Amino acid sequence: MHADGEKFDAIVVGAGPAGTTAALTMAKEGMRVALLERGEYPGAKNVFGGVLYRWPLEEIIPKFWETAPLERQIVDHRFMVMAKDSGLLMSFKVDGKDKAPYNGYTAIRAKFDRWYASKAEEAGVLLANSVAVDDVITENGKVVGVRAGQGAENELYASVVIGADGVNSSVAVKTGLRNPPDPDEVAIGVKEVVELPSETIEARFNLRKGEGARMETIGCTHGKMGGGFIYTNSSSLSVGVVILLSHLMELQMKPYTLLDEFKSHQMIEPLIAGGKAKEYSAHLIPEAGYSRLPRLYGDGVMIVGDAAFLCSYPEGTNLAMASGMIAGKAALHAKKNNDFSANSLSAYQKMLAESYAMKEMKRKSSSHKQLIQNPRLFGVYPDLVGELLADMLHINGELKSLKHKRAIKKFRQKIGLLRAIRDAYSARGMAP
Amino acid sequence: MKLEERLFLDRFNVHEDNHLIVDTSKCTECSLKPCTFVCPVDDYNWDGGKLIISYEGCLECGACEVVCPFDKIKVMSPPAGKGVSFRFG
Amino acid sequence: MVNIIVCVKQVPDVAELKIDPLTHNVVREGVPSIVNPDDRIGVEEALRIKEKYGGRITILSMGPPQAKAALFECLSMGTDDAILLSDRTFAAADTLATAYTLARAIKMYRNDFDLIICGRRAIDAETGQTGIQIAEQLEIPHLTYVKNVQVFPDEKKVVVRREVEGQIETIEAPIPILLTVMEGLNKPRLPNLREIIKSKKKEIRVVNATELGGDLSLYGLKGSPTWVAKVYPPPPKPGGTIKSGEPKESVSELINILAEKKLIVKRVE
Amino acid sequence: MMAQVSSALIDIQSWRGVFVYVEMKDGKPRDASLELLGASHKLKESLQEEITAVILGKDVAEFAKILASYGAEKVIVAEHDMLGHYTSDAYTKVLSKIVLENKPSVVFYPATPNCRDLASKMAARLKTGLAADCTDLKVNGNKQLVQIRPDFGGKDLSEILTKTRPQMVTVRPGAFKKLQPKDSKVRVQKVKVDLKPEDMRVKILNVEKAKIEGSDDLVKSQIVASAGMGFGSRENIAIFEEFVKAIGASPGASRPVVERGWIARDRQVGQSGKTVAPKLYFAIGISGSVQHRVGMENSEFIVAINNDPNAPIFKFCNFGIVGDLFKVLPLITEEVKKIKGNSASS
Repeated sequence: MHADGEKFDAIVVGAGPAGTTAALTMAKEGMRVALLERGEYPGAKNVFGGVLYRWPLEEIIPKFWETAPLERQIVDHRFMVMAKDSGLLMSFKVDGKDKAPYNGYTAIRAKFDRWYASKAEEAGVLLANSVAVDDVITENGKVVGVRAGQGAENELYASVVIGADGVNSSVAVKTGLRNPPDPDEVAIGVKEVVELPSETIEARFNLRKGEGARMETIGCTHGKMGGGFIYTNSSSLSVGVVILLSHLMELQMKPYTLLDEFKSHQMIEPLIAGGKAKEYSAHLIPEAGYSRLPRLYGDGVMIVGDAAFLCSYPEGTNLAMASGMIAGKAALHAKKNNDFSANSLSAYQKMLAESYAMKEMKRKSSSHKQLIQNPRLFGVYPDLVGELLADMLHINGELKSLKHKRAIKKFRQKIGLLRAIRDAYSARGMAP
Repeated sequence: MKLEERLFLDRFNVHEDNHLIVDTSKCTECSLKPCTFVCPVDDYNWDGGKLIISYEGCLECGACEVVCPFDKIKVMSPPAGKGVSFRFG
Repeated sequence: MVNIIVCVKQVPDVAELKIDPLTHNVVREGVPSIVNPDDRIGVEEALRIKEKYGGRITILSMGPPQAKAALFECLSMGTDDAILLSDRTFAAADTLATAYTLARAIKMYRNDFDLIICGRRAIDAETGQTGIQIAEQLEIPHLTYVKNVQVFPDEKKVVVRREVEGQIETIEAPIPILLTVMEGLNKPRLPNLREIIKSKKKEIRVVNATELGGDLSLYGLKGSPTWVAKVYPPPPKPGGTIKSGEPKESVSELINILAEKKLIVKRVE
Repeated sequence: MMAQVSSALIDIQSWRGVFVYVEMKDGKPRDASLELLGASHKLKESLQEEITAVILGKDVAEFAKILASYGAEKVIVAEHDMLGHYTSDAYTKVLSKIVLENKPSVVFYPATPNCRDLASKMAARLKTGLAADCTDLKVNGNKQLVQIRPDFGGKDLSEILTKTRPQMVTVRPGAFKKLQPKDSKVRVQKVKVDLKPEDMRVKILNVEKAKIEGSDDLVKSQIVASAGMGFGSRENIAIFEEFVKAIGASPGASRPVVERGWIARDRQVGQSGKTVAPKLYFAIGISGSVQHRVGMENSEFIVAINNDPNAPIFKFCNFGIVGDLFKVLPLITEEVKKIKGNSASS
């Protein structure tokens, strides 16, 4: 079958955080691993708007913060409720200590992923860029390799294939582990990287040198599920908007129109003013949640990270890395027993279920469905908050006590107390 | 900012073959035509009863494939590292 | 058997270079590096010749250690080995010093070559001189602007079609020879997965100035008869004439300008 | 391998005079060479050196007079049957001998394909510097030639100095103007050419006119005209085609036009399409987005027609007409046909 083709212990498809972690975990213990990346370099096809947490990367590369290309340590967590012409900003500052390690960092994917993959190479992983895997090779129902184009010269064989090929994963779909996503299972994020001097960023976000802020916003998606974000990098801001695809279809709007609206809002515009756009990107984000997680393994195959829909706001990267690490461990175990059957690899899903990452995901997304179906959270509440506060803060000779009464009345009309309590409960999944 | 200015920010190593595989046989039956508005770079345009597809500025997000009500869009990976390359990402 | 050396250069992707609007300087930071496009055509042509007649293809380059990436890319297309001449002493070389360095390496490490293939020009400096000057250093003939190559290994000759200003010359030349190739000769292949994996195990031989030996004063800036005294942004183009009145008048003014500039001339039948 | 000559060994003072290499094209000295005689005169004030035209070929002595009329103070003629068609071997052998005997401080070549070939080989043989494709020339206080050339496709200019002699330069055609020709006395020196068949290592078997294939004409043409979305529909492209035919341009198009299938994909000009730099470029109904701009901004003369006065194309064109292209373009077509003697309208 593959006389002249070389056989690896494992092929990992995709050199993002999940794939590189899996490859690194296996190679460290002596497995022969090929890591295939479709971009020109790891990170070339990736888009990030989030925080890279210390856990679990620290477990894989101790003291990674000393060498990894990181942007800013996150000390300021901001949450904003936005209405058309008002905004309420909450800022919580913590962890502003003087010394590393910090709990979380911003990172630029193209730099970080490249560095991370180079660590895997140092551990003996064979990294091949510019390889677009579009299919798996199966024999008697067992996955034995991958295909990256036509002909035998584009086939590669291994005992196990780990699909870390992102939300549009071919490995997951071609092995039948899951279907391509439905519009209510993925959100689209559109993002701009806006360049600003680091001092300007620090001044505008009330930060000390090197410190960073993250800001999440609701109320900028026309009442649909989604939100806006800003993450501070060293000398740029990642500014973007995310919206559930099925909701974008209902709005019949272009995603970049939402981004334009967000950027021109009075709460955002001064933060990015004078900045120079450096990049425009878009990506899908799994929003299927815990209840719709696919089976994560089969005969000779496992799927990790976004490919497995393992993503849960705002922890995408650490969930990806955790799944990669655990899949890697399952593969090591399988290698030891020389058994790469589904039964053997099921250890991956079991171990993952016991992990912090998965338990967190379960907690957050149990309310996912309610969130999707609740238009109030992303539209009515933000608008109401804006309206009430505006009324309250507008001094026009009217007594505050009258305003209070009117506010309560409005709140009752528009939402009602019971519903508000229920909404608050369902929104707990939004809590970071 | 205009879309074309946005696209100019990105690095594209355009492959000569279209990686957006679209079967347009159902387009006339499709009333919503979600591909024409969810695409973040306007790669799909309905023009005089015909779907015009460009692929040079594709950000490879895959939204078009997900939203097509008739499952007639397949986004392939441009081969050999071609297509978009994010320098920030 | 045909032994081929392909000289390649790692260049910034010129299409990605942007001008800083304040300083008007070219911004090189963050610009990706690529294999010079004409050189890639040279690699493809070498592979096609090897597929027909067998032999060995060596990729030769001079550049910083990062240029290894370009050499790996050439190896993943299916070439056999690669040599990178890398040393601070080689830096800031003009075409003559570059040609001297490459020619010396060829003499030292691959003197059994039949063909040397170079791209017509690199997209960064666009001089198109280095290949020719390597041939002169090695005292072998060269042909530029090559659009088609036929090799006759047994007769130790090549028949080459060379395209210059709308003319095609068919030329017979002896082996060994240096050819500079250009767009239109072939379409470079995409590396396949198996060759990519194989290339990862091939060694790139990195040679420094001491190892290459010879007179160190002939390398790099020291060995270069030319030097760049100054680099600056081009002056802004003067604004053009914009006409918004009666179309007839605008058109006749345009026609006058074009006729004056001899951009439209009376056709001679 | 020949050893390099260290620059310190060159006695710069002993190299005097400006040589202009004259390339033959279509049986006469090429304009680009005459332009270099013009350039030499411009530099004469600061250089104070004699201007010599050097012409190689089969029967070329008769052109000495013409060269004199365009500014050559002396003409060196080398005639030989084996110089009938350009080959690096024969031309380098003859020219390097002439240069070494006369020791000029400067040798100019037009930056045409064969001259770039010849100049590169000459520089390697004489172990001297060569600045390629210069667009401007100056002389500094030390009477050194300052050779100005574009880098990175024109995004930068650099000034090159040469330590060795002669200072060799290829100069882009069109960078300088020819002088007004006037009858002048000239010294003609005929050199004896010593060429043997074994000097020619390559053998020219055949020379023919190249066929232009596919959209090759686009990058080679002197005139390119591109259509943009301003045409509004496929049907309206007809008036574009008529214009293109009349003026003898290669047709190009902006990306959206190509996407809509109005004009073939291989005719797209700009990023992800072709890069052109003709003498004359028409952007018709094209707004001038950055993507289009990178594909044509190095054209020598850019004409833009657009109904939107704020279109970016008007910021970098040489001649812009703000107006309805359906009115403007047929007028241009008509005028062009008049000039060209109606021959294109049949």
